[in-house]
Amino acid sequence: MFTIVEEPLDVGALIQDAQRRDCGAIATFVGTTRIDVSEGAAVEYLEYEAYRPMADRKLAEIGAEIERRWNVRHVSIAHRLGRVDPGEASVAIVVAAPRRGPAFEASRYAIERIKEVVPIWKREVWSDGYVWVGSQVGTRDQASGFT
Amino acid sequence: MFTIVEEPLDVGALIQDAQRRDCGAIATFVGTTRIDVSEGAAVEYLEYEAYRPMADRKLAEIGAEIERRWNVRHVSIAHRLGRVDPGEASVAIVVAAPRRGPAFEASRYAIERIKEVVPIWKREVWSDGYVWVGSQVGTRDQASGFT
Amino acid sequence: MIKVLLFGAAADRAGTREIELPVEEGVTLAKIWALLAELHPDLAPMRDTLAFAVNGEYARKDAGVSPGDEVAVLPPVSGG
Amino acid sequence: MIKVLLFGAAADRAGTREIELPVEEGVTLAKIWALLAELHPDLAPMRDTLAFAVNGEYARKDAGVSPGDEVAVLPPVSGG
Repeated sequence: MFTIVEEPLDVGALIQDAQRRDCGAIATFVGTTRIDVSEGAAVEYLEYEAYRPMADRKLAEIGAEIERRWNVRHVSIAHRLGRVDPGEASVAIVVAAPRRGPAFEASRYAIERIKEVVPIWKREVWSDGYVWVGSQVGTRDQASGFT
Repeated sequence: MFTIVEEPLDVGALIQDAQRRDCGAIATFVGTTRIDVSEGAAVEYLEYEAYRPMADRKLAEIGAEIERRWNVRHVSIAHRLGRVDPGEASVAIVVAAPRRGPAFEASRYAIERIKEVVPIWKREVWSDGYVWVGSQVGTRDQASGFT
Repeated sequence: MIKVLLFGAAADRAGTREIELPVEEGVTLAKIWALLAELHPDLAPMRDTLAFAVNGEYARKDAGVSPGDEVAVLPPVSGG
Repeated sequence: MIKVLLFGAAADRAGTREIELPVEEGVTLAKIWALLAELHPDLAPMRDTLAFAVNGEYARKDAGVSPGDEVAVLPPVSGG
Protein backbone atom coordinates (compact mmCIF):
# COMPACT_ATOMS: atom_id res chain seq x y z
CA MET A 1 0.00 0.00 0.00
CA PHE A 2 2.96 2.34 0.62
CA THR A 3 5.69 1.85 -1.91
CA ILE A 4 8.77 3.62 -3.22
CA VAL A 5 9.81 2.32 -6.61
CA GLU A 6 12.22 2.94 -9.46
CA GLU A 7 9.73 1.97 -12.21
CA PRO A 8 6.90 3.97 -13.79
CA LEU A 9 3.77 4.01 -11.62
CA ASP A 10 0.75 2.01 -12.76
CA VAL A 11 -1.97 4.33 -11.50
CA GLY A 12 -4.76 2.33 -13.15
CA ALA A 13 -3.76 -0.75 -11.16
CA LEU A 14 -3.59 1.25 -7.91
CA ILE A 15 -7.13 2.50 -8.51
CA GLN A 16 -8.38 -0.96 -9.34
CA ASP A 17 -6.94 -2.25 -6.07
CA ALA A 18 -8.93 0.47 -4.26
CA GLN A 19 -12.35 -0.57 -5.58
CA ARG A 20 -14.50 -1.87 -2.74
CA ARG A 21 -18.16 -2.72 -2.37
CA ASP A 22 -18.43 -0.61 0.78
CA CYS A 23 -17.05 2.56 -0.86
CA GLY A 24 -18.70 5.03 -3.23
CA ALA A 25 -15.71 7.27 -3.93
CA ILE A 26 -12.07 6.96 -4.93
CA ALA A 27 -10.07 10.20 -4.95
CA THR A 28 -6.72 10.01 -6.65
CA PHE A 29 -3.91 12.51 -6.86
CA VAL A 30 -1.07 12.08 -9.32
CA GLY A 31 1.92 14.40 -9.24
CA THR A 32 3.57 14.75 -12.63
CA THR A 33 6.81 16.29 -13.85
CA ARG A 34 6.00 19.80 -14.97
CA ILE A 35 8.51 21.41 -17.28
CA ASP A 36 9.47 24.98 -16.58
CA VAL A 37 11.21 27.07 -19.15
CA SER A 38 13.27 30.09 -18.09
CA GLU A 39 16.07 32.22 -19.45
CA GLY A 40 16.44 30.14 -22.58
CA ALA A 41 16.86 26.82 -20.75
CA ALA A 42 14.38 24.05 -20.00
CA VAL A 43 14.03 21.26 -17.45
CA GLU A 44 14.90 17.99 -19.16
CA TYR A 45 13.89 15.62 -16.37
CA LEU A 46 13.66 15.31 -12.60
CA GLU A 47 15.72 12.99 -10.47
CA TYR A 48 14.45 11.80 -7.08
CA GLU A 49 16.29 10.32 -4.13
CA ALA A 50 15.04 9.15 -0.73
CA TYR A 51 16.30 8.37 2.74
CA ARG A 52 15.10 4.83 3.15
CA PRO A 53 13.61 3.18 5.06
CA MET A 54 12.61 6.40 6.85
CA ALA A 55 10.73 7.59 3.75
CA ASP A 56 8.78 4.32 3.51
CA ARG A 57 7.84 4.58 7.16
CA LYS A 58 6.73 8.21 6.82
CA LEU A 59 4.41 7.27 3.96
CA ALA A 60 2.85 4.57 6.10
CA GLU A 61 2.49 7.05 8.97
CA ILE A 62 0.60 9.43 6.69
CA GLY A 63 -1.71 6.56 5.77
CA ALA A 64 -2.31 5.81 9.45
CA GLU A 65 -3.00 9.50 10.22
CA ILE A 66 -5.59 9.55 7.45
CA GLU A 67 -7.33 6.46 8.73
CA ARG A 68 -7.55 8.05 12.16
CA ARG A 69 -8.95 11.35 10.89
CA TRP A 70 -11.36 10.33 8.15
CA ASN A 71 -13.76 7.52 7.42
CA VAL A 72 -11.77 5.94 4.63
CA ARG A 73 -11.31 2.24 3.84
CA HIS A 74 -8.26 2.21 1.61
CA VAL A 75 -5.19 4.42 1.26
CA SER A 76 -2.29 3.72 -1.04
CA ILE A 77 0.68 5.89 -1.88
CA ALA A 78 3.36 5.13 -4.43
CA HIS A 79 6.38 7.37 -4.97
CA ARG A 80 8.93 7.05 -7.70
CA LEU A 81 12.70 7.43 -7.40
CA GLY A 82 15.41 8.04 -9.96
CA ARG A 83 14.85 9.75 -13.27
CA VAL A 84 11.30 10.88 -14.07
CA ASP A 85 10.72 12.29 -17.53
CA PRO A 86 8.44 15.22 -18.42
CA GLY A 87 4.74 14.54 -17.92
CA GLU A 88 5.36 11.28 -16.06
CA ALA A 89 3.93 10.47 -12.64
CA SER A 90 6.27 10.90 -9.66
CA VAL A 91 3.69 10.19 -6.96
CA ALA A 92 0.22 8.64 -6.82
CA ILE A 93 -2.20 8.76 -3.88
CA VAL A 94 -5.39 6.73 -3.95
CA VAL A 95 -8.05 6.97 -1.23
CA ALA A 96 -11.33 5.03 -1.20
CA ALA A 97 -14.11 6.01 1.18
CA PRO A 98 -17.82 5.36 1.57
CA ARG A 99 -18.48 9.05 0.77
CA ARG A 100 -16.69 11.50 -1.45
CA GLY A 101 -16.03 14.35 1.01
CA PRO A 102 -13.58 12.39 3.15
CA ALA A 103 -11.94 10.87 0.06
CA PHE A 104 -11.21 14.33 -1.38
CA GLU A 105 -9.99 15.75 1.92
CA ALA A 106 -7.77 12.80 2.69
CA SER A 107 -6.08 12.74 -0.71
CA ARG A 108 -5.35 16.45 -0.45
CA TYR A 109 -3.99 16.00 3.04
CA ALA A 110 -1.73 13.17 1.88
CA ILE A 111 0.07 15.20 -0.77
CA GLU A 112 0.50 18.19 1.57
CA ARG A 113 2.00 15.93 4.24
CA ILE A 114 4.26 14.16 1.77
CA LYS A 115 5.67 17.52 0.78
CA GLU A 116 6.27 18.39 4.44
CA VAL A 117 7.65 15.29 6.11
CA VAL A 118 8.74 12.51 3.76
CA PRO A 119 12.53 12.52 3.24
CA ILE A 120 12.53 12.56 -0.55
CA TRP A 121 14.37 15.11 -2.66
CA LYS A 122 14.28 16.02 -6.30
CA ARG A 123 16.64 17.87 -8.50
CA GLU A 124 15.67 19.50 -11.74
CA VAL A 125 18.09 18.59 -14.47
CA TRP A 126 18.17 21.46 -16.94
CA SER A 127 19.88 21.72 -20.26
CA ASP A 128 22.52 23.88 -18.51
CA GLY A 129 22.95 22.22 -15.12
CA TYR A 130 20.87 21.03 -12.18
CA VAL A 131 19.17 22.50 -9.13
CA TRP A 132 18.03 20.79 -5.94
CA VAL A 133 14.41 21.91 -5.54
CA GLY A 134 13.83 23.56 -2.16
CA SER A 135 17.52 24.20 -1.50
CA GLN A 136 18.36 26.01 -4.73
CA VAL A 137 21.75 24.32 -4.63
CA GLY A 138 23.24 23.04 -7.84
CA THR A 139 25.32 23.73 -10.90
CA ARG A 140 23.08 26.19 -12.71
CA ASP A 141 23.83 29.92 -12.54
CA GLN A 142 20.34 30.36 -11.10
CA ALA A 143 21.16 27.92 -8.29
CA SER A 144 22.30 30.73 -6.07
CA GLY A 145 21.29 29.38 -2.67
CA PHE A 146 23.95 29.77 0.01
CA THR A 147 26.64 31.19 -2.27
CA MET B 1 -13.07 14.08 -23.42
CA PHE B 2 -16.74 13.84 -22.35
CA THR B 3 -18.16 10.41 -22.92
CA ILE B 4 -21.11 8.29 -21.88
CA VAL B 5 -20.50 4.61 -22.41
CA GLU B 6 -21.97 1.19 -21.76
CA GLU B 7 -18.61 -0.50 -21.10
CA PRO B 8 -16.43 -0.54 -17.98
CA LEU B 9 -14.39 2.66 -17.60
CA ASP B 10 -10.63 2.46 -18.18
CA VAL B 11 -9.54 5.02 -15.60
CA GLY B 12 -5.85 4.29 -16.10
CA ALA B 13 -6.13 5.24 -19.77
CA LEU B 14 -8.02 8.43 -18.91
CA ILE B 15 -5.24 9.45 -16.54
CA GLN B 16 -2.57 8.64 -19.07
CA ASP B 17 -4.31 10.85 -21.61
CA ALA B 18 -4.19 13.69 -19.07
CA GLN B 19 -0.40 13.65 -18.59
CA ARG B 20 1.09 16.86 -19.93
CA ARG B 21 4.50 18.48 -19.70
CA ASP B 22 2.95 21.77 -18.60
CA CYS B 23 1.05 20.24 -15.67
CA GLY B 24 2.24 19.13 -12.24
CA ALA B 25 -1.01 17.67 -10.92
CA ILE B 26 -3.75 15.31 -12.01
CA ALA B 27 -6.73 15.04 -9.66
CA THR B 28 -9.07 12.15 -10.37
CA PHE B 29 -12.42 11.27 -8.89
CA VAL B 30 -13.97 7.88 -9.44
CA GLY B 31 -17.50 7.15 -8.27
CA THR B 32 -18.06 3.48 -7.49
CA THR B 33 -21.10 1.37 -6.72
CA ARG B 34 -21.42 1.22 -2.97
CA ILE B 35 -23.53 -1.59 -1.61
CA ASP B 36 -25.98 -0.76 1.14
CA VAL B 37 -27.53 -3.43 3.24
CA SER B 38 -30.81 -2.79 5.06
CA GLU B 39 -33.67 -4.77 6.52
CA GLY B 40 -32.26 -8.08 5.42
CA ALA B 41 -31.88 -7.12 1.75
CA ALA B 42 -28.86 -5.91 -0.24
CA VAL B 43 -28.23 -3.90 -3.38
CA GLU B 44 -27.20 -6.31 -6.14
CA TYR B 45 -26.24 -3.74 -8.78
CA LEU B 46 -27.06 -0.27 -10.07
CA GLU B 47 -28.61 0.50 -13.42
CA TYR B 48 -28.08 3.88 -15.08
CA GLU B 49 -30.00 5.62 -17.83
CA ALA B 50 -29.47 9.02 -19.47
CA TYR B 51 -31.30 11.55 -21.56
CA ARG B 52 -29.00 11.84 -24.53
CA PRO B 53 -27.64 13.89 -26.13
CA MET B 54 -28.58 16.41 -23.41
CA ALA B 55 -26.47 14.50 -20.85
CA ASP B 56 -23.43 14.52 -23.16
CA ARG B 57 -23.80 18.24 -23.70
CA LYS B 58 -24.16 18.95 -19.96
CA LEU B 59 -20.91 17.09 -19.27
CA ALA B 60 -19.15 19.22 -21.88
CA GLU B 61 -20.66 22.36 -20.33
CA ILE B 62 -19.25 21.39 -16.93
CA GLY B 63 -15.85 20.99 -18.57
CA ALA B 64 -16.15 24.44 -20.12
CA GLU B 65 -17.22 25.99 -16.79
CA ILE B 66 -14.15 24.47 -15.16
CA GLU B 67 -11.83 25.82 -17.82
CA ARG B 68 -13.26 29.28 -17.28
CA ARG B 69 -12.96 29.18 -13.49
CA TRP B 70 -9.63 27.45 -12.90
CA ASN B 71 -6.24 27.27 -14.52
CA VAL B 72 -6.52 23.72 -15.77
CA ARG B 73 -5.23 22.26 -19.03
CA HIS B 74 -7.21 19.04 -19.36
CA VAL B 75 -10.63 17.89 -18.18
CA SER B 76 -12.20 14.57 -19.05
CA ILE B 77 -15.37 13.01 -17.72
CA ALA B 78 -16.64 9.52 -18.51
CA HIS B 79 -19.97 8.22 -17.24
CA ARG B 80 -21.23 4.70 -17.54
CA LEU B 81 -24.75 3.58 -18.42
CA GLY B 82 -26.58 0.31 -17.96
CA ARG B 83 -25.75 -2.23 -15.30
CA VAL B 84 -22.85 -1.40 -12.94
CA ASP B 85 -21.84 -4.10 -10.49
CA PRO B 86 -20.72 -3.58 -6.87
CA GLY B 87 -17.40 -1.80 -6.52
CA GLU B 88 -17.25 -0.87 -10.22
CA ALA B 89 -16.72 2.67 -11.48
CA SER B 90 -19.82 4.55 -12.66
CA VAL B 91 -18.12 7.89 -13.28
CA ALA B 92 -14.54 9.12 -13.68
CA ILE B 93 -13.37 12.74 -13.67
CA VAL B 94 -9.78 13.59 -14.54
CA VAL B 95 -8.38 17.12 -14.27
CA ALA B 96 -4.79 18.11 -15.06
CA ALA B 97 -3.46 21.50 -14.00
CA PRO B 98 -0.10 23.19 -13.58
CA ARG B 99 -0.71 23.29 -9.79
CA ARG B 100 -2.55 20.97 -7.48
CA GLY B 101 -4.96 23.39 -5.79
CA PRO B 102 -6.99 24.09 -8.92
CA ALA B 103 -6.90 20.41 -9.93
CA PHE B 104 -8.43 19.35 -6.60
CA GLU B 105 -11.04 22.12 -6.60
CA ALA B 106 -12.07 21.50 -10.19
CA SER B 107 -12.49 17.75 -9.79
CA ARG B 108 -14.64 18.28 -6.71
CA TYR B 109 -16.70 20.85 -8.54
CA ALA B 110 -17.23 18.48 -11.45
CA ILE B 111 -18.77 15.71 -9.39
CA GLU B 112 -21.02 18.13 -7.49
CA ARG B 113 -22.26 19.64 -10.77
CA ILE B 114 -22.79 16.23 -12.34
CA LYS B 115 -25.03 15.32 -9.45
CA GLU B 116 -26.99 18.57 -9.89
CA VAL B 117 -27.50 19.06 -13.61
CA VAL B 118 -26.64 16.06 -15.78
CA PRO B 119 -29.78 14.12 -16.79
CA ILE B 120 -28.67 10.68 -15.67
CA TRP B 121 -30.62 8.46 -13.31
CA LYS B 122 -29.80 5.34 -11.42
CA ARG B 123 -31.91 2.71 -9.81
CA GLU B 124 -30.70 0.40 -7.11
CA VAL B 125 -31.64 -3.17 -7.91
CA TRP B 126 -32.08 -4.98 -4.60
CA SER B 127 -32.67 -8.62 -3.95
CA ASP B 128 -36.33 -7.72 -3.29
CA GLY B 129 -37.08 -5.07 -5.91
CA TYR B 130 -35.69 -1.79 -7.19
CA VAL B 131 -35.72 1.88 -6.20
CA TRP B 132 -35.01 4.95 -8.33
CA VAL B 133 -32.44 6.89 -6.32
CA GLY B 134 -33.57 10.45 -5.61
CA SER B 135 -37.26 9.73 -6.36
CA GLN B 136 -37.71 6.75 -4.04
CA VAL B 137 -40.05 5.27 -6.64
CA GLY B 138 -39.86 1.58 -7.37
CA THR B 139 -41.03 -1.89 -6.48
CA ARG B 140 -39.50 -2.30 -3.02
CA ASP B 141 -41.66 -1.83 0.07
CA GLN B 142 -39.21 0.87 1.15
CA ALA B 143 -39.83 2.74 -2.13
CA SER B 144 -42.59 4.75 -0.56
CA GLY B 145 -42.22 8.01 -2.45
CA PHE B 146 -45.50 9.51 -3.71
CA THR B 147 -47.74 6.66 -2.57
CA MET C 1 -47.63 17.22 -32.24
CA ILE C 2 -44.88 17.27 -29.68
CA LYS C 3 -42.89 14.34 -28.41
CA VAL C 4 -42.67 13.94 -24.63
CA LEU C 5 -39.88 11.75 -23.27
CA LEU C 6 -40.05 10.39 -19.74
CA PHE C 7 -37.10 9.13 -17.71
CA GLY C 8 -36.35 7.17 -14.60
CA ALA C 9 -39.08 7.17 -11.99
CA ALA C 10 -41.34 9.26 -14.24
CA ALA C 11 -41.24 6.63 -17.00
CA ASP C 12 -41.97 4.02 -14.36
CA ARG C 13 -44.96 5.89 -13.00
CA ALA C 14 -46.37 6.69 -16.45
CA GLY C 15 -45.75 3.16 -17.66
CA THR C 16 -44.25 4.57 -20.86
CA ARG C 17 -41.09 6.36 -21.99
CA GLU C 18 -42.57 8.37 -24.84
CA ILE C 19 -45.89 10.12 -25.45
CA GLU C 20 -47.07 12.11 -28.46
CA LEU C 21 -49.32 15.04 -27.63
CA PRO C 22 -51.27 17.21 -30.07
CA VAL C 23 -50.59 20.80 -29.00
CA GLU C 24 -50.97 24.25 -30.46
CA GLU C 25 -48.18 26.77 -31.02
CA GLY C 26 -47.13 28.52 -27.81
CA VAL C 27 -48.63 26.13 -25.31
CA THR C 28 -46.72 26.28 -22.00
CA LEU C 29 -44.90 23.46 -20.22
CA ALA C 30 -47.35 23.94 -17.36
CA LYS C 31 -50.22 23.09 -19.72
CA ILE C 32 -48.35 20.07 -21.08
CA TRP C 33 -47.75 18.88 -17.56
CA ALA C 34 -51.47 19.17 -16.82
CA LEU C 35 -52.22 17.03 -19.86
CA LEU C 36 -49.66 14.44 -18.82
CA ALA C 37 -50.96 14.26 -15.28
CA GLU C 38 -54.47 13.74 -16.63
CA LEU C 39 -53.38 10.97 -19.00
CA HIS C 40 -51.17 9.32 -16.36
CA PRO C 41 -52.53 10.10 -12.91
CA ASP C 42 -49.71 8.18 -11.20
CA LEU C 43 -47.37 10.95 -12.37
CA ALA C 44 -49.28 13.66 -10.55
CA PRO C 45 -47.73 13.17 -7.07
CA MET C 46 -44.23 13.67 -8.55
CA ARG C 47 -45.04 17.20 -9.68
CA ASP C 48 -42.89 19.16 -7.26
CA THR C 49 -39.80 17.04 -7.86
CA LEU C 50 -39.76 17.19 -11.65
CA ALA C 51 -37.76 19.37 -13.98
CA PHE C 52 -38.47 19.82 -17.68
CA ALA C 53 -36.38 20.26 -20.77
CA VAL C 54 -37.36 21.55 -24.19
CA ASN C 55 -35.18 20.37 -27.05
CA GLY C 56 -32.50 19.24 -24.66
CA GLU C 57 -32.24 22.32 -22.43
CA TYR C 58 -33.78 22.95 -19.02
CA ALA C 59 -36.88 25.15 -19.28
CA ARG C 60 -39.25 26.80 -16.80
CA LYS C 61 -42.87 25.78 -16.58
CA ASP C 62 -43.99 29.05 -18.19
CA ALA C 63 -41.83 28.40 -21.26
CA GLY C 64 -43.70 28.02 -24.53
CA VAL C 65 -43.48 24.93 -26.70
CA SER C 66 -44.07 24.60 -30.44
CA PRO C 67 -45.22 21.65 -32.53
CA GLY C 68 -42.19 19.54 -33.41
CA ASP C 69 -40.42 20.30 -30.11
CA GLU C 70 -39.12 17.56 -27.86
CA VAL C 71 -40.16 17.87 -24.22
CA ALA C 72 -38.46 15.80 -21.52
CA VAL C 73 -39.81 15.02 -18.05
CA LEU C 74 -36.85 14.79 -15.68
CA PRO C 75 -37.03 13.35 -12.15
CA PRO C 76 -34.31 14.43 -9.70
CA VAL C 77 -31.06 13.45 -11.40
CA SER C 78 -28.94 10.81 -9.67
CA GLY C 79 -25.88 10.36 -11.83
CA GLY C 80 -22.38 9.98 -10.53
CA MET D 1 31.61 5.98 15.85
CA ILE D 2 28.41 7.22 14.33
CA LYS D 3 27.43 7.14 10.70
CA VAL D 4 26.23 10.42 9.19
CA LEU D 5 24.20 10.20 5.97
CA LEU D 6 23.79 13.26 3.76
CA PHE D 7 21.09 13.75 1.16
CA GLY D 8 20.23 15.98 -1.75
CA ALA D 9 21.82 19.40 -1.66
CA ALA D 10 23.67 18.57 1.57
CA ALA D 11 25.43 15.62 -0.07
CA ASP D 12 26.26 17.89 -2.98
CA ARG D 13 27.73 20.58 -0.77
CA ALA D 14 29.71 18.14 1.36
CA GLY D 15 30.93 16.22 -1.67
CA THR D 16 30.04 12.96 0.06
CA ARG D 17 26.95 10.99 1.06
CA GLU D 18 28.36 9.31 4.17
CA ILE D 19 30.74 10.32 6.93
CA GLU D 20 31.94 8.36 9.96
CA LEU D 21 32.50 10.47 13.07
CA PRO D 22 34.12 9.39 16.33
CA VAL D 23 31.83 10.63 19.07
CA GLU D 24 31.26 10.01 22.73
CA GLU D 25 28.06 8.82 24.34
CA GLY D 26 25.47 11.58 24.70
CA VAL D 27 26.91 14.08 22.24
CA THR D 28 24.16 16.34 20.86
CA LEU D 29 23.12 16.78 17.24
CA ALA D 30 24.20 20.42 17.59
CA LYS D 31 27.73 19.27 18.35
CA ILE D 32 27.70 16.82 15.46
CA TRP D 33 26.54 19.60 13.17
CA ALA D 34 29.43 21.78 14.35
CA LEU D 35 31.86 18.97 13.51
CA LEU D 36 30.31 18.50 10.08
CA ALA D 37 30.42 22.20 9.28
CA GLU D 38 34.07 22.27 10.25
CA LEU D 39 34.93 19.24 8.10
CA HIS D 40 32.86 20.50 5.16
CA PRO D 41 32.66 24.30 5.31
CA ASP D 42 30.41 24.43 2.22
CA LEU D 43 27.68 22.89 4.37
CA ALA D 44 27.71 25.73 6.88
CA PRO D 45 25.49 28.19 4.96
CA MET D 46 22.71 25.57 4.78
CA ARG D 47 22.42 25.41 8.57
CA ASP D 48 19.04 27.08 9.02
CA THR D 49 17.37 24.99 6.32
CA LEU D 50 18.45 21.56 7.54
CA ALA D 51 16.58 18.99 9.59
CA PHE D 52 18.16 15.99 11.28
CA ALA D 53 17.13 12.44 11.93
CA VAL D 54 18.53 9.93 14.39
CA ASN D 55 17.95 6.29 13.48
CA GLY D 56 15.32 7.24 10.95
CA GLU D 57 13.23 9.63 13.04
CA TYR D 58 13.27 13.42 13.08
CA ALA D 59 15.19 14.76 16.09
CA ARG D 60 15.86 18.19 17.59
CA LYS D 61 19.32 19.65 17.69
CA ASP D 62 19.55 19.16 21.45
CA ALA D 63 18.87 15.43 21.09
CA GLY D 64 21.67 13.14 22.25
CA VAL D 65 23.34 10.58 20.02
CA SER D 66 25.15 7.39 20.98
CA PRO D 67 27.93 5.47 19.24
CA GLY D 68 26.35 3.17 16.65
CA ASP D 69 23.49 5.57 15.86
CA GLU D 70 22.73 6.67 12.33
CA VAL D 71 22.39 10.42 11.88
CA ALA D 72 20.88 11.87 8.71
CA VAL D 73 21.28 15.42 7.42
CA LEU D 74 18.07 16.38 5.64
CA PRO D 75 17.70 19.43 3.40
CA PRO D 76 14.18 20.75 2.86
CA VAL D 77 12.25 17.81 1.46
CA SER D 78 10.88 18.14 -2.07
CA GLY D 79 9.06 14.92 -2.81
CA GLY D 80 5.74 14.67 -4.59
